[in-house]
Amino acid sequence: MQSRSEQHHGERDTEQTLGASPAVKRRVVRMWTEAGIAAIKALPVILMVFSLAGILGWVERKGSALIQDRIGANRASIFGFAGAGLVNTLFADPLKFLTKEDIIPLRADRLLHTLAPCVSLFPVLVTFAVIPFGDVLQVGGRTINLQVAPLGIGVLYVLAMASLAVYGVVLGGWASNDRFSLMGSIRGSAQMVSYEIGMGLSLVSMVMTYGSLDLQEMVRAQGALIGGWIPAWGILYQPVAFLLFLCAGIAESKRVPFDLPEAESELVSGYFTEYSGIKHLMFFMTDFVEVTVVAALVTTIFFGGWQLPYLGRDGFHFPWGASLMLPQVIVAVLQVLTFMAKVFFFCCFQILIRWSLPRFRYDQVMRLGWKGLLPIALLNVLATAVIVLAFQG
Amino acid sequence: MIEQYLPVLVIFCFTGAIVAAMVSIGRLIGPSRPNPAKSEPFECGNLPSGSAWGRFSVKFYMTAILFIVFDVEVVFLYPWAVLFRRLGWFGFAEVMVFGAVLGLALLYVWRKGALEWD
Amino acid sequence: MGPILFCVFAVLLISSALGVIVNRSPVRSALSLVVTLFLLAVIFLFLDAQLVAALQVVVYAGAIMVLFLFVIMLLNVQEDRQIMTRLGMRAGAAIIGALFLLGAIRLLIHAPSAAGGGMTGATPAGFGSTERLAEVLFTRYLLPFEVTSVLLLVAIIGAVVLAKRSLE
Amino acid sequence: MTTVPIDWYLILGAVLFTIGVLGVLVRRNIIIIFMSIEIMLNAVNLVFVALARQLHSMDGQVVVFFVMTVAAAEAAVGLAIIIAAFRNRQTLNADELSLLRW
Repeated sequence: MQSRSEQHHGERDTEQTLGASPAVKRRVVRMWTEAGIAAIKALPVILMVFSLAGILGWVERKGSALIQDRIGANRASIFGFAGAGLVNTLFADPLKFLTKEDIIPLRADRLLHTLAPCVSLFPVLVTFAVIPFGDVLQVGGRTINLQVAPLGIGVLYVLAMASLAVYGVVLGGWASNDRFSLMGSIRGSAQMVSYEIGMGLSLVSMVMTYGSLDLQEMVRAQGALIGGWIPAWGILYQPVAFLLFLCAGIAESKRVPFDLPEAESELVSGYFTEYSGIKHLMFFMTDFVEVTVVAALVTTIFFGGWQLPYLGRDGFHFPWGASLMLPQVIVAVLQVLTFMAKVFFFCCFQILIRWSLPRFRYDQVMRLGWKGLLPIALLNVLATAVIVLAFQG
Repeated sequence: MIEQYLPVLVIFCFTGAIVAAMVSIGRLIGPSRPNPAKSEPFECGNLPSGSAWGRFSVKFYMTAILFIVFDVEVVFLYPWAVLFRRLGWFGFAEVMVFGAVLGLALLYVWRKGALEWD
Repeated sequence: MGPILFCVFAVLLISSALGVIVNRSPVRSALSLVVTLFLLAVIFLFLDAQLVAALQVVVYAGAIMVLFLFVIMLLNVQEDRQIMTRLGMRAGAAIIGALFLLGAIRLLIHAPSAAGGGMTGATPAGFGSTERLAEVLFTRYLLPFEVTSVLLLVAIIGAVVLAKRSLE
Repeated sequence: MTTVPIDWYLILGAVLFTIGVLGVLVRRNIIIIFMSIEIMLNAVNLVFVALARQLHSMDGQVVVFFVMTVAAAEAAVGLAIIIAAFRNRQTLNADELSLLRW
C-alpha cells in the first residue's frame, strides 16, 4: 500500500515537469476507468442486498409460520407461479407499497418527513462498500479487488455509517408530529447510541487481533490454518467479542428482543407509525438490510468472510496432502458463493433469534447495554492486550 | 489518497439515486386524496390534544452524554489497537491510565444512579 | 478534476453552514450542521487525513450532534419567530462579517508563505495513516492524551450534577 | 489529485469561521449560538489539517483529535447548563438569560 502511494507521488511529479496535457488526459481516463469498475462492482452488490432483503421478508414469514405451526404467506402468484409465497414479498409487496397513498400528517414537517426514510436506508446500504465478497480477480492485466471500496480504515467507515443511522430514527419520529412516533424515536436513538459503544469496543479487540483496520486484510489473515488443520477464523480467537458484537448488532437493528422503538403493543409502530406507502416500505427494508449488514460483518470479521477452508488462490490444498488446481474464475465464484452462504446463514440465525425470544423491558435493554456489554467489552480489550503482549514477550 | 475514495463516491451517488427514485416514484404513482380525518396524527381513534412535541425524561439526555464520553474513549483506542504491538507495555500502561480514569467516570455515574431506569 | 471536486464540496459546505444560522427551526439547523460536519470530513480526505475524517463523522456527526438533537427535543424548542429584529442589526452583521472575513483571509494567506513549500510536494509515505498518527499521539502527545481522560471525567461529573439538579 | 492550492483551504476555513461568528452575533437562541461555536471550532480544525498537510507534520492532525475531545466535553457540560437554565427561566433567548450571570 505504501509503495503504491509513493509510486503515485512519483507520477505526479513527472507530470508537472512535463507540463501535463497528455499525462493529465491519461489520468482522467484512468480515473473514469476506476469509477466504471467501481460502478460495475457496486451495482450487483446493491441489487443483491435489495433482493436478499426481499427474500428475508419471505424467510421471516415462513420461518415464523414454521415456529408457530401455521402455513404463512402463500397467496400472490405470477402466471400461476406462487413459489410458496416468495412472489408475495419479492414482487407483489413492493408494487403494492408503490401504489399506496403517501400520507403526511397535519402540522408535520413535510420535508423532514420525506427525508427520514431516505436517511434511514442510505447509511446501511453504503456500508456494503467496504465489505469484501471475494479475493482478487485478474482481468486483462488488471487486478480487481472483489470489494467495492478497498479502504485502509474499513472498520472505522463501518462505525461512522452505523453512527449516522441514528438520524433516520430521530427524524422519522420528530417529523411526524405524533406522540407514539416521538416516543419511539427517542427510545430508539437512546438504545442505538448505547449499543454503539459495545459494538465499537468489540471491534477494537478484533482490530487488535488482526493488527489492521482493513476488512479485506482481516479476511486474508483468517485464511491461515491453526496446526495445519483448523481454519484460523476470528471466532476461535475472540469468542467473547463475537457474542458482544452479535448482541450489539441485533440491538442496532432494533428487532426483537430489542424492538422497543417500534413495540407494536405499546407504540403502534414506533417511529414510523405515521408512514404509509413506499416510505413505510423503506423503513421496513432498513430493518432487513441492517440484518444483512450485521450478518455480513459477523461473517467477515469472525467467520472467515469469503474464505472456504483449504481453498487458496490457485485451488484446494488439503491438509492431508491432496490438492486440486482450479482456474481463478472458478476460485472467485466459489469464494463469492461461500460468502453469500455464510451471510444467508447468519441472516436466518438472526430471524431464529427474533422469533424465539420475547421483548425486553426498556430498563433491561439499558442495563444490558451499560452494565453488561460495556464493562465486558472493556475487560475483553484488556485481556486481549495482556495476552498478545505477554506472548510477544 | 483521495483516489481511494472514488468508489465510495460512486456508491454514494448510486445509493442516493436509488433512494431518491423510490420516494419520487411512490409520489408519482400513488394516489393523493387527503382528507381531514386521514391527516390527523394517529392516536388510536382519539382526537389528539395539544402538540405531540412534549418534553422528555432527562434520563435520555444522560444516556446521550454518557455515549459521547465513551465514544471518545473508543475512538482513542483505535489508533492504539492498530499499533499496540509496537508500542508494547509502555503504550499499554498509557492506555490503562486513560481507561482507569474513564472507569472512574463509569463508576461515578453507576453510583449516582444515572444508569437506573425504572 | 481535484479542484473541481473540491469546489463542489466547498460550495456545499458553505451553503450548509449558512443553513445552520438562517434556519428558523432548531431541528433543521442541527441537521444542517450534521451535513456541514460530514462535508468537512470529505474535505479532510482531500488533505490526506483519513483517520481524522472518519473520527469527524463518528464523534462530531454521530455523537455530539445526537446530543444537540436530544436537547432540542427534550426542551421542545420552538421555532424563532424572527431571526433579526431590526434593519440596523442586519446591516451591522453584514459589515462585521465582511470585515472579519477580510481580516481572517489576510491573516491566513500570509501564514503558509512563511512556512514555504507548495501543496503539490509529495507527502512522506504513510502520511495521515493510523499508524503514523498513533505513533505521534502516544509518544509526543502523551501528557495531553492522559489529561484528556481527566477532562472527560470532569465533564461527566459536571453534566450529571447539573442534570440531576434540574431533575429534582 | 491534491493539486488544490493551500490558500483555498485557508479561505474556506476563514469563510466558515466568519459564518460561525455571524451566527453568534445574529441569533439569540442559545442552542443556535452553541452550534455556531461548533462551526468556528471546525473552521479551526480545517486550518489545522490543511497546515499539517502543508508542513508534512502529523501534529496538526493530532491537535484536531484533542479539539474534538474538548468539543465533546464542552457539548456535554454546555448543554447541561442550557437545560438547567431553561428549567429555571423557561426561555432560551440569550438576551433574557444574561440576567442570570452564571
